[in-house]
Amino acid sequence: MVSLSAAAFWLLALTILGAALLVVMSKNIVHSVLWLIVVFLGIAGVFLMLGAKFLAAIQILVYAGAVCIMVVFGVMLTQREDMSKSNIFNKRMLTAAPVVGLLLVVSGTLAFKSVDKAPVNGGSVPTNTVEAIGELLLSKYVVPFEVAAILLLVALIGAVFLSMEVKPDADND
Amino acid sequence: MPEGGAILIFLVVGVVFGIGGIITSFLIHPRRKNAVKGEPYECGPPTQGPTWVRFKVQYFVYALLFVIFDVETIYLYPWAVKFNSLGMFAFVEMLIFISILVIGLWYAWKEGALEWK
Amino acid sequence: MENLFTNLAGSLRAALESTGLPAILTDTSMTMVKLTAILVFILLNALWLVYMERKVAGYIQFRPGPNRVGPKGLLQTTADIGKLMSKEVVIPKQADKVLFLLAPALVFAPPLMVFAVVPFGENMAAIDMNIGLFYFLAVASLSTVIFWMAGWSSNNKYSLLGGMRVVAQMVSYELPLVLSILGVVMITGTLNISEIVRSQQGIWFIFAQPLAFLIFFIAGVAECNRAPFDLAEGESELVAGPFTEYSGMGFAMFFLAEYASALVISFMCAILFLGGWLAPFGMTFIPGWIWMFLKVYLVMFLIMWIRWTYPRIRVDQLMGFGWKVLVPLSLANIFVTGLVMKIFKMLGW
Amino acid sequence: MEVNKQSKEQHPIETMTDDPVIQEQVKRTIALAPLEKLLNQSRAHSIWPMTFGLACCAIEMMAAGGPRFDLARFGYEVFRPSPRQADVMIVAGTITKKMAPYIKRIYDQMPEPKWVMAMGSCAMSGGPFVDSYSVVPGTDKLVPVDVYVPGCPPRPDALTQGLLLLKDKIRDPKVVENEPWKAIK
Amino acid sequence: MLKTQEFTLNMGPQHPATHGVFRLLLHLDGETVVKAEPIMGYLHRGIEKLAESRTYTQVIPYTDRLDYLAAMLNNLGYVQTVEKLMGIEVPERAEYVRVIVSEMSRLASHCLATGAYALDLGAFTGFMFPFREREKLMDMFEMICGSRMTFNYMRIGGVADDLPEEFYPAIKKFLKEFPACVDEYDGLITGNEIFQARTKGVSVLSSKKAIQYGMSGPVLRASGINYDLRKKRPYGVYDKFDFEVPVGENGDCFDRYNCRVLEMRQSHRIIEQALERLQELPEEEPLNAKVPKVIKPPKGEVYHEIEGAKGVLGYNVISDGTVNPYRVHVRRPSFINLSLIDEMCRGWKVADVVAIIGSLDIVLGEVDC
Amino acid sequence: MFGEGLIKGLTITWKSLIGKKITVLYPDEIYSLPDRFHGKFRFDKDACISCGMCVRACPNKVITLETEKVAKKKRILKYEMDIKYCLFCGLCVESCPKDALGYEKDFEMCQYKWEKLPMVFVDEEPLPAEEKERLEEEAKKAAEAKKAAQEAAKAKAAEDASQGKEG
Amino acid sequence: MLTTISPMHFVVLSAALFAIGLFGAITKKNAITVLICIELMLSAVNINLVAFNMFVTPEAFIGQIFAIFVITVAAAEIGVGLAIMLTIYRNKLSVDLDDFDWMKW
Ligand code: SF4
Ligand code: SF4
Ligand code: SF4
Repeated sequence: MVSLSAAAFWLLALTILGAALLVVMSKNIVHSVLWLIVVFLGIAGVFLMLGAKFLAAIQILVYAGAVCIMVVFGVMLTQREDMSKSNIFNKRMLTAAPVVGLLLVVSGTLAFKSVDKAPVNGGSVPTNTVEAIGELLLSKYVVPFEVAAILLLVALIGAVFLSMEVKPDADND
Repeated sequence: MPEGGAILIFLVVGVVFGIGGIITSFLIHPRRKNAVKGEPYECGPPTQGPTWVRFKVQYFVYALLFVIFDVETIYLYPWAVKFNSLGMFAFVEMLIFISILVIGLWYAWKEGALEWK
Repeated sequence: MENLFTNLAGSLRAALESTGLPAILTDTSMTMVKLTAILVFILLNALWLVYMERKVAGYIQFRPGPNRVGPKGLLQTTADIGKLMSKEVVIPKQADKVLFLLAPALVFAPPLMVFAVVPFGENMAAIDMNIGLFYFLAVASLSTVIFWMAGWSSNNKYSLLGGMRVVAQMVSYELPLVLSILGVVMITGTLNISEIVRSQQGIWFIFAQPLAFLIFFIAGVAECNRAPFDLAEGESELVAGPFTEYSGMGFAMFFLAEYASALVISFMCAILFLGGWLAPFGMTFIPGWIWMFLKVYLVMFLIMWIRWTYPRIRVDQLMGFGWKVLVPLSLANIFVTGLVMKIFKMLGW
Repeated sequence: MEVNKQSKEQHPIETMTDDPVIQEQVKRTIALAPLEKLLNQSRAHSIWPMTFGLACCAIEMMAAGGPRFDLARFGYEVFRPSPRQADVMIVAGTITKKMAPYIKRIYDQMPEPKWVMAMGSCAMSGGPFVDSYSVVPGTDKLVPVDVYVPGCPPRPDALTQGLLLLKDKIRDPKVVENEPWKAIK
Repeated sequence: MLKTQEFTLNMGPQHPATHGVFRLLLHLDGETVVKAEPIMGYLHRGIEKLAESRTYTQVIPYTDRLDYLAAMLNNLGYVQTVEKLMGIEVPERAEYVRVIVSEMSRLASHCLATGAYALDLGAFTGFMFPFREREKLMDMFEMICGSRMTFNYMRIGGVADDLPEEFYPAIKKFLKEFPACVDEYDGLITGNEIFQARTKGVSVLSSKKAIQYGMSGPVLRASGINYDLRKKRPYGVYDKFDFEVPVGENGDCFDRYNCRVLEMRQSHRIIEQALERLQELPEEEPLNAKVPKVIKPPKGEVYHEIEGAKGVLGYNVISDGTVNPYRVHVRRPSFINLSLIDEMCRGWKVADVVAIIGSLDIVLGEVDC
Repeated sequence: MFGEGLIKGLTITWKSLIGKKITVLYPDEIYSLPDRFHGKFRFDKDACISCGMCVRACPNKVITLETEKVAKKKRILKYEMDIKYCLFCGLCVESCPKDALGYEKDFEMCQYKWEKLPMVFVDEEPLPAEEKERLEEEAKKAAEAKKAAQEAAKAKAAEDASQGKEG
Repeated sequence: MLTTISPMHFVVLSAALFAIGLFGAITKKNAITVLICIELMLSAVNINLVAFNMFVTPEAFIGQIFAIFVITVAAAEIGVGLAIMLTIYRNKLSVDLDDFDWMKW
């Protein structure tokens, strides 16, 4: 059982990181978006491993099913030249690589140094997550809950406003 | 067997089934090349102008609305599951939550974002 | 009879366990067996449904429909699939070739995955997941991207238009689909599909939630791109929509997937609103899974009947209908359901 | 690129002919002969025509799919608007010089295996309009035709007969030497 | 609004909704039509030119192939023109036979138009219902003249043959059943809310525009102009029948479609009356006027028009006194009705273009001639 | 009310779903063709007087009629209708004075091969020259014999001469 | 380390994902890719949250609830972000970040 979950983890990690790299590396932004879906599916798998079934479903529903579609439409709206060169690197490549590498090394070492410090009481998450989440949302976390609604409202209004506002004469195409 | 494993098997078999089908057909299908076979079909004449063009902003607005409401449902479901045991207060809270989003819908409606142009 | 399949599965499991395999292998092989059964079930049904569709269409149009290949034409669709398999797959020159081939290969996966949680009868789900309903919604939403891939990668204007349409449509109708089920969830208080069926013992939800059923049905029909919502492939406008460039097996996969997803929707209608495997009028002498099957086919027939009666709706009307009618209606449905439930509770029922 | 691929391995047929089409066909047929028989059966029973109405004959083609004649009985009613999914191009109507390149093009875009039927006098030979300045005298000037359906327009039943002849031809290409099959004796 | 790149889309020549080999080059903004360029001539067969090398009788089968959906009306227009040129009086019996067959032809054409319109809008079954009645008409035509579509039935001075015995019971049965069938179309197609939503208010053609561009037939009448040659300038024996001319109000796609359905009911009435009169006439009365064996009209030119299924169908025949016509020109209503297609499509969606072309009911044999 | 039309449509299709089918199952059942059906042509070689009316009536020069005149009698060498050019208009049948040309109730004319499309009713070799001559002579002889029989009393010498020639 | 899974494995996974996202966000020219990369980074955060939820406080669900909020924010962020991109694109006809220099006049 233990080795099985390890295998699953490595598989998922490989998928996620490989797909994430491809997101960054793809020359075609459409491919990037499609790889992004793979990343999200992998993350959903990780959530499933971690006993967060509901969250895994959300991850698929919201990210893979909705956000990616929106991004795809965004891409379709802003692309005019050749799609195959739509997603290239800029000049900061050389500076960014070492910085990011450093970050990775530091955080990795920190993480492994603290392995024994972390309180691992070998989680078994209760199965009825949804109900518990529901209960918590409407009692303890009611304020963030309503704030989330307002956030969504503001985002909606803002985005709709931004994308609808321009009048035909503002076109300089 | 954890559920994740079973789902993974379903996913893998689903994908393999599809890829397998395509590969089988590639093995047995006849082929014959000609100059125009690979060109897009557009009722006969050769296609004019670019295909991958920019599209209407409408598509984006629909997707955006969808995302927002989809996120809303992830709050609604836990609430609905617990609905029977939660009190009136939760109901009212949810009413507020929904009505905030209904305002959004109403705004989009009013702005003409729901109009397909 | 009632427990035919559960008993079969049980004895198979017992046999496997007696060989002394590790538990994990037993589980895996059981899943594989179930999966194979489901796959065969879907394929056979898709074949049969295509045949049935053509028969229904024929009968509605005063003609007999396929009746020559095999007994009563039953092998017609088999012949079609055989032909499609052996037909050349043309890959357009300027297409995004990988995506072009990937789309039909993947399109069958989401409906198959949904079937993992569908109970075919009492205790007859491959995975009895406690958030099964949500899983269904999540997985079903994946098809959208695949259709978009098909439309975009073909590098054909008709495909592109069709692909964009199909995505906009599926996106717009997923929302009412998701929201309409909420009423059911509120009543039952569970996301487990089998539980939902069991709680319909008293009253089927089509009677308790008629509006939700209507919304779910309409949105479901739109989700699987069936007429009158088959704008994507509307022949008279867009040739064959996102599938214009697909030939042979690629087209066959889309064909299969269309029927598989129609089957999913029918199953969901039967499960959520028509009492699943529960027998009406106490006719329990017929096993539950047969009832299930009958109900699914009833819904399927309804879908076909509608398809062969109505004209196609226009894209702006489609969007307007989804956003301005179905979404508000389903929100209202949630509200009313909640209110009524609270009132009932207050009255102490 | 194609040429390179072929030169890698020598097949007996390559010593006999240079025609890449024939080479390809022969190689494939030899490799798949038994399977091909089975596939031909299914091909023969599932001929999906392309909606290719050009003139008056097209209406009779529609009628053939209609309730009275019902091509669906044979499974041939699936008129596909896209050449990619069609098996047979029923050229139903007059081919004008303006339309001819598109017919060729659409035929070329159809995937293998594919067949062509010429329905009506016009498609066979230019028919009533042979002596017109703008009409192509016959489909076979453009693409190879498998079955000719005479008539102006042919009755829908005649089209059905044509499709049945095509079915026989797909099942066994040798039948073309015989007298065509007939229902009215 | 974010302007999209211009997007040109070929609709046709091989497109299921263009009713033949008609090509429409659509310039789209998203899905909205900015400009629609009609490109015709994919079915130009040179019938007018061919007619010059045929004798007057031999032209008749060629007129069948103009508007092949209502071939009798084409026959009628042509033979009446030649008769006018030669000054031939057609016997009354032949006139009634002509009326019967040409109204049947109109019915057949409108049946197909109704069905094909339903098909354009995606209702496959709506296509099959009128087709069923059309098949009955085809059967009767086959009895009369042996062909289902290209009849070659009328002759200069009369008709080719008398109506056969078995025709009378068949047409009576048909006339009895037909109104119920039209009710069925009304229920299945016209009354359908989706159908109405797709056609009402779409591509309104004002009566002024319609007249300016020379539209005719149901397209013109849908815009509210009561102009039907059968009433306004009766030819043949049309002045002896009692029927109405259905007129639309808005000139939108729905009206254009509905005019045809209503016209079917009127044609039904005309056939009923004509059949009655025909049976009252003595059997012995001749079917053909006396015409010379070799038809050689005197030098001259004549223009004559009738109300075809698609609109005003006019023939202009010039004779130089030989056995072959010097020039035959046809005023093809489909072609002229198509002249406003660009303006009618502008601002509508791709899906509406299908509805608009369908509502014009063009037939390519006539457009391209 | 909205939806009324939708429901009406469903009832109509329901009725047709369970209603009678009107299909003629073609290869098994043959559609009863009317008498005047324009289908395959029928040609009666013996009735034809090779007058050429049909050839002239045809708008598209479908009919090839070749005759040879043997001893004043027309002999049909070739009567071919290339139906791939035919309009099936019936003008030829109409113009035939002897009803030698007509229609059969048969529409099944499909062919695999282009060469087999034309309908050849008569295809005979023209008689070889000697044969022709012989026939002509015979005819002449017969004619002359007839003449002679009529004029037997008048001219005996002519009869002798012809016998001598033959010998 | 390869056969048993500890919370740190998830943390490192998340760190790696975050790093990739960051790298992309810095180096990509296309503004939409930058948004995508931010999305990647937020997902990395989510992995951490859920992992700690399981390994630290399995009964309390704080991590999961937090993840839900993060998803909410992320969805809103990318929605608005894309809308802004569209607006910029309308004015500049480009989504190339190198062209966006009106902040430094
Ligand atoms: S063969 Fe006759 S009916 Fe057919 S298209 Fe030609 S002219 Fe028209
Ligand atoms: S018209 Fe009749 S008789 Fe004269 S040649 Fe023709 S077939 Fe013979
Ligand atoms: S039917 Fe018409 S076209 Fe055919 S041979 Fe006779 S006259 Fe000529």
